[in-house]
Amino acid sequence: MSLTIDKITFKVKKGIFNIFPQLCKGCGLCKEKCPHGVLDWSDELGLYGTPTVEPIYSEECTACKMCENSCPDCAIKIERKKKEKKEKDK
Amino acid sequence: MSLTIDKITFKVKKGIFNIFPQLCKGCGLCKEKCPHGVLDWSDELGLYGTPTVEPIYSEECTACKMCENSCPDCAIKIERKKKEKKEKDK
Amino acid sequence: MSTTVMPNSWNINTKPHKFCPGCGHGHVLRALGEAIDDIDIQDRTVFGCDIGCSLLAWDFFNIDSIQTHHGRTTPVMVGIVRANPSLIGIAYMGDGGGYAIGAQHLVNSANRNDKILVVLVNNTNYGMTGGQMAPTTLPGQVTETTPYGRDALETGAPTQGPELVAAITGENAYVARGTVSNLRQLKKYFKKALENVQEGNGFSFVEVLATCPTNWRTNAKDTWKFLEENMASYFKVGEYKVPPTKREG
Amino acid sequence: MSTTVMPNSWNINTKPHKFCPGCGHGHVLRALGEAIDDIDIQDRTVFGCDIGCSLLAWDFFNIDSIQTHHGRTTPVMVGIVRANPSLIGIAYMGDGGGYAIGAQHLVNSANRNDKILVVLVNNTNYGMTGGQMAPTTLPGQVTETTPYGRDALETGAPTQGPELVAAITGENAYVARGTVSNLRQLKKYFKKALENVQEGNGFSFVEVLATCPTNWRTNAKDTWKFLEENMASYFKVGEYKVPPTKREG
Amino acid sequence: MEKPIQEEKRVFMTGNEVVAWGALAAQADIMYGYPITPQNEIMHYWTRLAPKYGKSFLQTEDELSAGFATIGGVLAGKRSFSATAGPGNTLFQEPISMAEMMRIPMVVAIQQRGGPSTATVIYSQQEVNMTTYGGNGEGLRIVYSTATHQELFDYTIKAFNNAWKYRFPAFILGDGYQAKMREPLIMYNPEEKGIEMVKPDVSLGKEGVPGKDRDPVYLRNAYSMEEELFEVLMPMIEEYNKVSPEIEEHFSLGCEDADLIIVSHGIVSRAAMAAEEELRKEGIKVGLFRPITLRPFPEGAIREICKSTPNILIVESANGQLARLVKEALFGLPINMQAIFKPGVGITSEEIIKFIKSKKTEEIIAK
Amino acid sequence: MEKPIQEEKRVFMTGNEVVAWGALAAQADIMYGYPITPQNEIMHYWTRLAPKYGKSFLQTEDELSAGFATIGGVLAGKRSFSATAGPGNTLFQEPISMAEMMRIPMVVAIQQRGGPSTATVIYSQQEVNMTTYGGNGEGLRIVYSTATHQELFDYTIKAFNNAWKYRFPAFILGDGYQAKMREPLIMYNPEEKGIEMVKPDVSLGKEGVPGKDRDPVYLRNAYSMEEELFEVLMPMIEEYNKVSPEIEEHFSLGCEDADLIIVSHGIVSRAAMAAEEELRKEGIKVGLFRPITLRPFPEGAIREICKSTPNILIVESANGQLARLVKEALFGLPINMQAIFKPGVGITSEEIIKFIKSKKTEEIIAK
Amino acid sequence: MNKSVKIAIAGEGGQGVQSIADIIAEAGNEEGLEALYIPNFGIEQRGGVSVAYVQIAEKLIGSPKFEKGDVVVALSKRAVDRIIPYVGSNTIFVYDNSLIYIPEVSDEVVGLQSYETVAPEAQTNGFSLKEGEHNHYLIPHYADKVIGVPATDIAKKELHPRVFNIVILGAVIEAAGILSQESVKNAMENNLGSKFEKNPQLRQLNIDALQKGIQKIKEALVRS
Amino acid sequence: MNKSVKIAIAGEGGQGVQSIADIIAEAGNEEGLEALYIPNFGIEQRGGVSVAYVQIAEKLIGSPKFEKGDVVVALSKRAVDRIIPYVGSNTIFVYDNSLIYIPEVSDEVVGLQSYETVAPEAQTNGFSLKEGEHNHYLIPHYADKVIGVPATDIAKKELHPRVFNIVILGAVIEAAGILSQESVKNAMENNLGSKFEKNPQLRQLNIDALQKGIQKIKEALVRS
Ligand SMILES: Cc1ncc(C[n+]2csc(CCOP(=O)(O)OP(=O)(O)O)c2C)c(N)n1
Ligand SMILES: Cc1ncc(C[n+]2csc(CCOP(=O)(O)OP(=O)(O)O)c2C)c(N)n1
Ligand code: SF4
Ligand code: SF4
Ligand code: SF4
Ligand code: SF4
Ligand code: SF4
Ligand code: SF4
Ligand SMILES: [Mg+2]
Ligand SMILES: [Mg+2]
Repeated sequence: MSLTIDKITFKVKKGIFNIFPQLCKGCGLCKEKCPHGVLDWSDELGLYGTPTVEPIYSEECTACKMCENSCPDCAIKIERKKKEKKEKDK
Repeated sequence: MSLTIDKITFKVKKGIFNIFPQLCKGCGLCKEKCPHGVLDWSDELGLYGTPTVEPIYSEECTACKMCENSCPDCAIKIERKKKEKKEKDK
Repeated sequence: MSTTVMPNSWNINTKPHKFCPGCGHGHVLRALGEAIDDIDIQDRTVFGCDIGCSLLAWDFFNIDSIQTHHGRTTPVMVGIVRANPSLIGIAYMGDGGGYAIGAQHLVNSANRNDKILVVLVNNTNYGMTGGQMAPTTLPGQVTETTPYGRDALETGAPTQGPELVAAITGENAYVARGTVSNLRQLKKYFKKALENVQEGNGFSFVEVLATCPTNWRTNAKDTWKFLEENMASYFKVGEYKVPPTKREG
Repeated sequence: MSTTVMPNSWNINTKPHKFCPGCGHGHVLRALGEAIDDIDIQDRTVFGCDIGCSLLAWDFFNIDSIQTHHGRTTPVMVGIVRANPSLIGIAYMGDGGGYAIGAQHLVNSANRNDKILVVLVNNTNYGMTGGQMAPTTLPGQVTETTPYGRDALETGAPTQGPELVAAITGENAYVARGTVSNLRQLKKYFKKALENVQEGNGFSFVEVLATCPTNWRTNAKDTWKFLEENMASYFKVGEYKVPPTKREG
Repeated sequence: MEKPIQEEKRVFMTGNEVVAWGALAAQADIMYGYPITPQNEIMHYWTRLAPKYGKSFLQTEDELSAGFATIGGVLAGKRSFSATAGPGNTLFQEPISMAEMMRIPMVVAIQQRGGPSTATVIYSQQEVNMTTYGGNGEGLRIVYSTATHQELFDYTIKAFNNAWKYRFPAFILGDGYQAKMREPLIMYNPEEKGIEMVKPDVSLGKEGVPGKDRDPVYLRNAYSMEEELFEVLMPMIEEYNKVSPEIEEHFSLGCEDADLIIVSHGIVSRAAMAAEEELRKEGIKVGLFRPITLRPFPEGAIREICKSTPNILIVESANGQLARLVKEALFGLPINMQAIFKPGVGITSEEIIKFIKSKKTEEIIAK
Repeated sequence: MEKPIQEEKRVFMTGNEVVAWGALAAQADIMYGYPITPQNEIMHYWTRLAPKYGKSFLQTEDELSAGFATIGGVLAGKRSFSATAGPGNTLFQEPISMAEMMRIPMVVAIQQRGGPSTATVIYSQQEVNMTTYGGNGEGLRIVYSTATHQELFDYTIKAFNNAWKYRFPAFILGDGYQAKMREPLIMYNPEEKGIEMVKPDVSLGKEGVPGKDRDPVYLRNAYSMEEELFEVLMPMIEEYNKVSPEIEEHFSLGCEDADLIIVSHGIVSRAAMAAEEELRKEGIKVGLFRPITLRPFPEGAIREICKSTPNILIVESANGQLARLVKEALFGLPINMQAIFKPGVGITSEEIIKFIKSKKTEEIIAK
Repeated sequence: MNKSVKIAIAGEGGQGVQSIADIIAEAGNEEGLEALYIPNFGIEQRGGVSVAYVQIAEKLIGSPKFEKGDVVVALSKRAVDRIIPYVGSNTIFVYDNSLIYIPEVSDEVVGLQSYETVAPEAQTNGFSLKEGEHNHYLIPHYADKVIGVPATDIAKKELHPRVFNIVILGAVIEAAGILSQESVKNAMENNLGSKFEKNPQLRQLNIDALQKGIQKIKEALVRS
Repeated sequence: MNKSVKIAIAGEGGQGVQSIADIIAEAGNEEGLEALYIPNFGIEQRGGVSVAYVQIAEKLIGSPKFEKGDVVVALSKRAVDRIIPYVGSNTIFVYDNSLIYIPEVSDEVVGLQSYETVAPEAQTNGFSLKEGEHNHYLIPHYADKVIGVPATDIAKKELHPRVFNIVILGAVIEAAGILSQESVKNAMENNLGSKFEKNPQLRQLNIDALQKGIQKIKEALVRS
């Protein structure tokens, strides 16, 4: 319960993109699902020594959570910017 | 193949009613199915020593074969009168 | 020699058959025998019967026959026709054998579109073992294991077999439900089903509503009544799937 | 402590889980975990997993769990809830476990309207044993036992599970097919299904279309493609039976 | 709710009825079953009695389901049982192998019928191999072979108690004769007889929120490495071996001064007993050894007896299934063994007597 | 169509591949199977090879179906086989019991994995009880326990031949190690080696119209009376006993002057052989007895050997399943038995050597 | 000497064979003796020869079936064939010499006997044999005593066809000679009590039938 | 003395462990020796430590697994933990001292290894242990020789990352010392031939990798 899971945090346009390398198995499903091609392989290695992902085109990220929802390992967590959320999400 | 199966033959209105006592198990299904109440138990005994059936109201028999078709043991055989068959069957 | 109305494909030397007085199995096998006669496939047909009262038909026909295990007639017949596709396999079973212990075989054989005919005798109980509940037992029906009547809330509603099979078979399958109270219709179903197999077309399945006076504890009158009223109100007779080649009109 | 998006009902001590990279089981269990969280039944739920890759979930949840035999999770869960009806039993299995070796249990449990939830992960193959044909394998799909592609004429068309189950369950059953490519919808199905069990209403069945990149031999792109194009064209996502109490609008 | 059995009473009933009552007396909660002759009436009686005493019943779709559902009942913390025979027993080996591995105290009454395959629905002792050592395991089971209706009752109660005490699956091994015949016995409430009923405990669905109030329970039977399995199995096997002497039971008669010992089990031992008495009357010194537990087998007891009398006659309604157990138990001893094997048919005392008398003394008694 | 194997050749492959080729060499016509580790690759190879040589394959919905469909294939007059393991083998006991009763020459390759229950997918020798005596019958079966890939090939061919010759179901009993390991062997066309292939015959669907040109064939396994069954069973049992000496096979090494005989079967006997050689080098007189047929068990051979050397060490990857067969075979002889039982794990020659050296001479050799 | 008796009864399904056996066994139990009754049962439900075995003794009874009976009863032609193996030189063989009784299809008197048996062969043989052969049956004259009881006739003419089997019961009880009439009547009451309540006349009818059967054997044993 | 060698190789799934073992065994077979290769396999498909056992000998080989290897190879941290039991005092222990190599997810070089194994515990332990504990590994210094081969680095820098495992192959061959280069090359050809045909460059790359591996061990064995 009180495990520490390292996370790597990226500021993206509409929020924060967190990746937990110890959970990431490098399957690439998230990368393929991102509607804006935000993600690519990272130098950071995951659980099996495979590359994890990172938001390289972070300014394109709409914090839509498609990546989060397509990760079978719960290795991604998107936090939407509070303020912007209140704005029109268009 | 060359077995002799005894049959008992009754002339009925529209044909011939044959019963094979060695096949009849006395279930009564035929008797219940006859639309004209033609059949009743006979003194003749069947396979298990149970009564077989006979067309007691033979003049009511239309040779409709309902009894034949409802016997699970093929113990009844109805022969329709040839001539009458050519006539209107009403 | 006096001739009876027995189909040619019946083996007269083993008659009278071993079913109880008034047993619907006799009717079913008669319609089946007549259908076999009509399309003249006695020499190509292999008959398998299940454990259940169907086993009493192990020496019934003038057809090579095998009595298998409870629920396993389908795979045995599938095995035979896969090894020798020129044979027409008939798997003959009860509602317990087909819908309970052998349901995985029925479902998967139907799904694979195996070229066999499955004939399933629905008598709403386990006849051979003395009248326990079957998947087809009617709500409220008293059996040896539902002594206070089948409680559908506890044990479910009667299995609708042809409906189930039709839901998963492909378009070349033939699926029907007949009844021993209409032997002409039943024979017609069997003929279509057998032709469908003979033509290498598809899986064929015929459920037949049948009587079991012994375990129903019914006299002749109530036997017909249970079949034609109680059962018929649950189980709808008719064709559930007809392959394009067999459709009429 | 950094918090992830894992559902509360997941046991974080056993994560990362044991499924392959990109395996759909992870998605399914996430949606299921969220549904369990939402309706707050962690303490009443008992989770049973089959043999098949589902067994890798034997220590997945913060829920009492048992890993059973191949195809036998349904009867184990039925046994549990019959003995203690206050529990909510979830039987978690693959397409092989549910539609092949355990089909008799699925059919009869559905028919009996047992108060359990059956979750069946359809990945069109036998994952754990290295990718053989499953009842759900698509026509033409290459597997270890259909090395030249599945020939539907020989081995049939893919089993349509929810269609089959819906054909035999009573009106209180809940039957749906979801996909891991729509997790929100899947979660909604699970919630309805679990509520249906919780309310003692009826049998609930959810098939989920899921990925198996290992045996499909696909990269990420083709994995999604196979799921969303090939599979989706055969298996229609949606609700197949919704009990009156759960109908919307 | 009324107690099923209030006070001791003499009754006259069929064996199947006795098993149903025995299960009630043992406070069984739920039966899962699939019909098969000759055990059907256990279910028939149970379904009639169950509602009266707040008990449950489920008729499953096959024996696999009956077995696995019985396991489910046990996991939920209820005394759960089933009954089967013949091909049904064959199928039961799958769930039983899981119960063996996971230490699940399921109880199954087996009324042996003819084998192999469907054979007959009547009678045999041909399910000994399978009930003691069936499935892909090591036979960590408790098997009581009963001979009288009294024992059917007594050992049904004991099967529940020892299953839950030792956590090995337990079997009452009867047969079609015992199932269908009627004879008198005394029924009683075990607790009034001072028999302490072992309380079942809940495996799955315990109190509290798992992961919060307590650890979740994880049960499994699959292991990833050989060594893991070995480490799970060996303590189980050792424990089985350790408790075996506590579980083993046998009955013997006139073995002290016997020249020949008849070894038989179950209902056949009644014929053997009658034969023993008859032959004794004629001055022929015969003894009887009857294992009650076929698994664990009363090895110590039979070895002891056969050390002084190394001449045995095995009598069984099977082709040497008991004989195999006996040979194993008596391994290494110089024993002279004769046998009457009648697979699938009953054996009378007359036959046994005839057999013994037909042999030359040297053939049978090679001291 | 091309013959699968034209001329003798040395190959290097996994055991599962060997079984598939062995079946081809034996002119098997059709395989029915259900996936289970560690036998899967038998199916994988067969499905790749089958279409090339006009052979068939059917993947069934479970092992019950695989077994009964295999029976169907045999009835249609084709050499039919299947392959299974562990829990699959448990389920196979139902169809096998029918094959036993009806004299159906089905052939099944078994690659043993850990037990009981799901256990491991890897390896064991824990399916001996079940393969020799499983189900509700009397074990009228032929079981070949192989030790090398060469034997996997040879005995796959022999299993088909002897199944059809004697009409008892026949088994190739391998294990997960044999299944998955690669080693060399010589493949050949048996007919070119002078091995006469026993022709299968058609049971159902013979020529002619039944009832007209010939009698219909009626096959059954259910009998109405005990006596009927007995009359069917006894001749079968007698026949089995009669042909057993023809079927029995074993291998022995250095038993003539041995002080101690290691008894083991299957792949474990390779470790035993290595140990034997090693110990001999050190002057310790050890022999090896290895039953190749576990059923019928080479009783005569082992009794003969153990009469002069009554000290044996049983080594097996199970908890005494081989030991039970050996005890039965050696019944009545004064034998001193030691054992290494390692259920579900492999055994190395080092372990055997260590064990033997660790014992005092008196413990092991009590002449 | 120990009191003990072995009885085998065979008849057509529906003749009430199992019921007779059951009542005898229960009467034995009533008297505090060991009693064991076992029906023959087989694959089929109906249509076969039904056999029942009863033993009564002072000590625990050995095997439920036995080689030769002390009293062996046959109630139909086919039953004679079936039961002959149980007749030895010490056996009292009783048969219904008003053979064949015609049973009713639905045997209300003793309830459905759901484990009747028949060998399929036995059942079909008659038919596939040539004319004439069918009807042969052998009375085992090597028995100690062979007694014909015209139970069917008695029941039909003097009482009611339904109580035919109770006439036989009386005969068996007397031939066995170890049970008191009292306990037999009690057992009958247990067994048929609910029917007696519905139709009180039936009680007396049954008691009369029992007496007739007893009487017939008494006469026969005196004569011989 | 008999020529014989026992080799155990462990690495991450995807590192081509099974492929190396397979080639070695095949080379042994090529030379007419007895050769036995067995992979470790378990419940899971992916994500675990993969272990391969190879034995080559002149006579029929005993058990497929053994207690201590002559050559034991570990290609990742977890692999070291897993393989340590096979290291004895006569063992040559080879490890990749450019640990950890990053395997590609889809290992095209040697095909999918569908029977990789892992103990679920082994896999999850790392994570549920406290920080730091995870990364420990012990090189078994009690071995006869301990040789680090920077196969990953060599492959990456001098050749191509994909032939990393062939560098290891070369090292093992040399450490084992009973196989000729020729038969190893033939076995490689059998095993990878179809890939070489598609990409002829790959052949030379692999041969070079083999040489590098052989070389590294030669050097080490001379040094020590
Ligand atoms: C494996 C197995 N389980 C149970 C039985 C017992 N059994 C024989 S017939 C039967 C039920 C038969 O019912 P059904 O299939 O409906 O056929 P029916 O007799 O009603 O025609 C059962 C359960 C068996 N022979 N084998
Ligand atoms: C009785 C039995 N037969 C076969 C197996 C082998 N087996 C294990 S998993 C499996 C198939 C799994 O496929 P599926 O159910 O579709 O689950 P998946 O792995 O694809 O999620 C099989 C056949 C077994 N364990 N037990
Ligand atoms: S949140 Fe949406 S846009 Fe941002 S990386 Fe994820 S999928 Fe792409
Ligand atoms: S989907 Fe998850 S596991 Fe896969 S690459 Fe993305 S973050 Fe990693
Ligand atoms: S033929 Fe028709 S009318 Fe005549 S007796 Fe039969 S059913 Fe009745
Ligand atoms: S239906 Fe047939 S068997 Fe039944 S009474 Fe009529 S003729 Fe006889
Ligand atoms: S019990 Fe029922 S199904 Fe069976 S033979 Fe008798 S009437 Fe027919
Ligand atoms: S094999 Fe397929 S289903 Fe199994 S864990 Fe891997 S990806 Fe998932
Ligand atoms: Mg039925
Ligand atoms: Mg799957």
